[in-house]
Amino acid sequence: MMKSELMLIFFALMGFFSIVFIALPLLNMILLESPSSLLKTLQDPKVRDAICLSIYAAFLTTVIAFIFGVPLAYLLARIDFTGKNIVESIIDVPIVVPHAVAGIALLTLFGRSGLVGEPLSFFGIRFGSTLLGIMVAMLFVSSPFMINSARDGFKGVDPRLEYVARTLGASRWQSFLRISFPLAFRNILTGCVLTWARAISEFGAVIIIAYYPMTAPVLIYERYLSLGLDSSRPIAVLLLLACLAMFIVLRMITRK
Amino acid sequence: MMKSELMLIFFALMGFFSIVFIALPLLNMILLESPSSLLKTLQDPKVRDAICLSIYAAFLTTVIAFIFGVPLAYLLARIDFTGKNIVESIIDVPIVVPHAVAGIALLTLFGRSGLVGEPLSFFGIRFGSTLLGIMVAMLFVSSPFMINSARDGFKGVDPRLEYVARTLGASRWQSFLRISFPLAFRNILTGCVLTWARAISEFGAVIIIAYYPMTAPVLIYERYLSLGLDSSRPIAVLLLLACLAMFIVLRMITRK
Amino acid sequence: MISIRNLSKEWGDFGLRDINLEIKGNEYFIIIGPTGVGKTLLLECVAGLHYPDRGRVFIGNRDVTDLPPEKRNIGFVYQDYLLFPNMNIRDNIKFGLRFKNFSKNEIDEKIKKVSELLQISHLLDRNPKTLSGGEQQRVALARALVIEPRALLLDEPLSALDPGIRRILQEELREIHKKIKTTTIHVTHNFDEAISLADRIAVMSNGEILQVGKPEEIFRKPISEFVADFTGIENIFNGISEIDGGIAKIKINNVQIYAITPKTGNVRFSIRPEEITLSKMMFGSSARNTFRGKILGIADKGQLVRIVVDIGIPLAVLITRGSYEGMRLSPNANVYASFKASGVHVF
Amino acid sequence: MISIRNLSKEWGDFGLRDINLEIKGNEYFIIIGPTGVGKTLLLECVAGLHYPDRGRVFIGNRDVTDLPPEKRNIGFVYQDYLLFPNMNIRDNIKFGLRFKNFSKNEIDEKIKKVSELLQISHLLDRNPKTLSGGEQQRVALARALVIEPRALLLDEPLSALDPGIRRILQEELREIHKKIKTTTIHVTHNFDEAISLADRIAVMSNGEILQVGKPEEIFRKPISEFVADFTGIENIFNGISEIDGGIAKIKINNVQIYAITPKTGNVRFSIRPEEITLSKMMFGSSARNTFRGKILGIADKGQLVRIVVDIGIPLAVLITRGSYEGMRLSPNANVYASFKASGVHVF
Repeated sequence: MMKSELMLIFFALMGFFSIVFIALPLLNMILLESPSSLLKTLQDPKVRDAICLSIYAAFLTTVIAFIFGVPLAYLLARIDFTGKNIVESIIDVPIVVPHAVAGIALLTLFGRSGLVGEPLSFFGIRFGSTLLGIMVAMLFVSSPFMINSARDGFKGVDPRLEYVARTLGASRWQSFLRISFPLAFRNILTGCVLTWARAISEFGAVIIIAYYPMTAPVLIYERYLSLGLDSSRPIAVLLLLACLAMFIVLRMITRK
Repeated sequence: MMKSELMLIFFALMGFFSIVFIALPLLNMILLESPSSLLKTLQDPKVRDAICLSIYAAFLTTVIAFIFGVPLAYLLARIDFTGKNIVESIIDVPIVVPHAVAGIALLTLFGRSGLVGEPLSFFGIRFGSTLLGIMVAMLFVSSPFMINSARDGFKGVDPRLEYVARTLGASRWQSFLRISFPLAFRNILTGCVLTWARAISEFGAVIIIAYYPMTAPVLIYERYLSLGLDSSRPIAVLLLLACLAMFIVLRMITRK
Repeated sequence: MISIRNLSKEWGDFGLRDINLEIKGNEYFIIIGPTGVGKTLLLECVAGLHYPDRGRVFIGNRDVTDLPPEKRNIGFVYQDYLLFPNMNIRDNIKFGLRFKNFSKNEIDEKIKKVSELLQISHLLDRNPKTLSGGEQQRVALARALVIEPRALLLDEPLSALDPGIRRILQEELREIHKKIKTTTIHVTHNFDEAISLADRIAVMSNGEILQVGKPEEIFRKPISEFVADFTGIENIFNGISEIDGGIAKIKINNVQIYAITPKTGNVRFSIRPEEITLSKMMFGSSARNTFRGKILGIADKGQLVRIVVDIGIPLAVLITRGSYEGMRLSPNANVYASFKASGVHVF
Repeated sequence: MISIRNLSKEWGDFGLRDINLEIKGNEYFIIIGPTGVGKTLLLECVAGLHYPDRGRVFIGNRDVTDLPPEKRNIGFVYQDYLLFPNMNIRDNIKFGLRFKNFSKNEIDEKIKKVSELLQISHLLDRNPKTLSGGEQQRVALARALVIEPRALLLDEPLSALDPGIRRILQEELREIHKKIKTTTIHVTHNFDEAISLADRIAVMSNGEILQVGKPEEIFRKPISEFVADFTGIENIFNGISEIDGGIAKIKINNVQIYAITPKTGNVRFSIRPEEITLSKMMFGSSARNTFRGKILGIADKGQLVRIVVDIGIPLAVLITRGSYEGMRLSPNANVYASFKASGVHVF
């Protein structure tokens, strides 16, 4: 190539540092653990339970985010209404709320003496230290990903495709199910994966609202405090591998 | 409007739940605290120090992310190279890495016996329980926001504008500074705000790498553990208000 | 029969103001106007995709204003085809039949019939994005026609096509309408389409209907300057064509005009004023059409002079000022007007 | 002087293959070809924005192949203007002057001069996005010309403009080139532009140069069928025009042709073959141009017959088969060819 490309070389160098800074800690951690130590860790029932609980809670959270988020996303993509601006801002708020703050806020509302938690406790529904509490924390921090992805998906579907479907005899509901939803499906799937990943990665809000039952991140933290870095690392690697697998799925969806 | 819009009404109802679920916990928490209790909390030097440290560390993190992230973003927007796919994937990885895992990974690499931490400790550079450690944790989780925003910004600038600038006598560096950077500035600014917000909100990775010096999220957690929910809430409200202020700035940038 | 009464609708930057139209049963009705004057919005109101601010829409004497689109049984075809990308061609066509109580056999029969009508039988298993523009538009038409709609709404159906395929599909639209007679509203900004296809034309501008009438009326008696400027066509006539010895002879009011066209029967044609030559004497030349006529009017257009000659039909002619002065033409004088057979544009 | 030698470059789907061009100093050189054949890529290689896979580029006898674009001093104007949106018009024009050692006074002087040349003095404090397309393209030209480039590269500079302003700017390009004489390569897919502006034309297709020559040569003696089909123009001539009594008389090879144009001096013009009438006898008509000539050739085109008549210049004429047979024309026969002054298209 031509001369005088010093700037590009300099930029490439700076970029290289960024990539190394992100990749090296993860690679380093993974490579420090032998497969056998990982297998041994997996045999610890507390570890297995925590990882399964994390995966399961994140999955349920994703289902709920899907049920409530997709309809909202469709409305935001299709209908203009006053205050839409404010609604869209509110949806993005959880992204900038510090995780510990989210935990305190959720515990205040859903805790035993909270505005929502107190009446529900009469029905035996408790949030503190329950799976439900974990899911509330996960849902709060992850729902923006579902709503925003699905909204982008619906925005990419020409509303006139629904118009045509309706002139052909499809009701609103039928044209949603047969046209808009299938055509936005890839974006919605992306939203699901992102929601799941954000849910499983949450630590601050979850540890405040529910130290028990113990999710994998909380277990990692507890082992780190009680037994040190080397004891917590295998669990971290296992959780990381699960997340990276999901991430590769995500990449495959978005690349296609 | 026309009849048979039951679907839209149902969707609006589902969407309403989502909005309430996000807004109510935060509003409820803010309204529980009187301005006087917030002022009193602000007079606690530990609280002031923690909030200032969080803001300061997040700011420094943003500066570093800017310096290293913008050049990489420019390359990703302008140059096609083999493996670009992989580089872009690596950049997104921190979004899906659980925060506690990130903390363990960073401590493993930058800790006193880590691959990077050990040699640097001979020069007196320590990461465990230092501002530097906090910044490393913040940088790891927040840098994707800077790089992706800036890349989108540069992608929105027609490369032929730079071509024209260069035929007019501008070097690569000059056409970057006078054309591409100013035109991508709004996206870069958005990236800065998002990076700052993500940095200040981080709890899991920070608490593992540096319990002390105490950032605001860690202080909120400590107060919650030692003194209970009501003692930690005013700090949470103060931190939330700082983040919401920044969020409004962000909205103003992106709306304009 | 479609009847639009006092319809008004605001939509973003533009709107419809007090639209009144009566479209007869089996009529091919064209709405012509510049882009962005609300033509699409009007069709969408008729289809029930937008609710009008004021006014009512009737289809076959029934007030459908409050009916949702799926209850109106109207076929709608957009300029950009809008095939459902998540279905193959067969499923696209089948889509509208799913919502009606047809047996599998009936459905297959209907798909077969409409595919043959539109010559797309060989495409049924293909994916929409593998089709050319012309093929996609045929499928879109088939999809709309298969439900046997009470009316067909075409929103610039030919605009996105290449000129060659556009002309072919234009012919086919005419043939299909002859066969199935569905009441059709076709929106366009293209004169050729309007002259070629329309039973009647409405001219629309800025959300208002300016004039409604048969094509000849619109083009020859525009009631406002906008209509005249917008259409900009002179010397447009209807006649009966027959082919004789490889060349067409078109008869109109005892005038017989030679033209180059394969069309016979009722045809519409135009002659550009600047392609007509005037002379004081008859002579033999390669201009096949030569007529004696009387000058009806002379209008000064600067370097050019516009002369209307009555040769049995009124013919507008443009000649240069020099010619005009050299020939000493005056009103009521007799002249010969001649033009080549290739200069007769048959629609 | 620009010299492109054996230049090849792959770029995505298409590429340039072994391009050789010699553009003379002060020449207005047009490269014409369909869209997507690599014309832009070629210009960008000349400007140094891409490095060729093979081959060299010389500007004024100096090999600039290894020079970055900022060292080449070449003005580049794209079809879509590409004004810097973060600067007002003055700063856009000033941009290139910042990198040279001019005093503030010199800079102001240069901006003033070029703004007057392009009639944009009143726009200097405006924001690019408030300008019309034509105004933006003038500014883009001013920005390129103010650095007094050794060569000017124009990439479809008129394509994005409305027809009216396009014709005006085309005239101005010609005037500007007359004044400042900068060696210019202008890329286009538009014949009018090429005929109107070019000293020489190169025809390009699929990344290759097919033919280089003066406009008359290209249009009258296309060396390949592609060139002939692509240009598709017959009866194109150069002559000298003078205005006499409100009408132009164009002299060419002792033939004098009447035309309607305000242009004088050297002009290029064409006459459409189907607008020429043949007759066996001379007669007075509104066709101002009538010439006696000898039939050089007759070619059968189906319903039409193409006849070339030598009236001092070779004139291609299209007439109907019926006329042809009725007149019993044969090679070497004498005929009169006539066409209206308004049928002469002066570029």
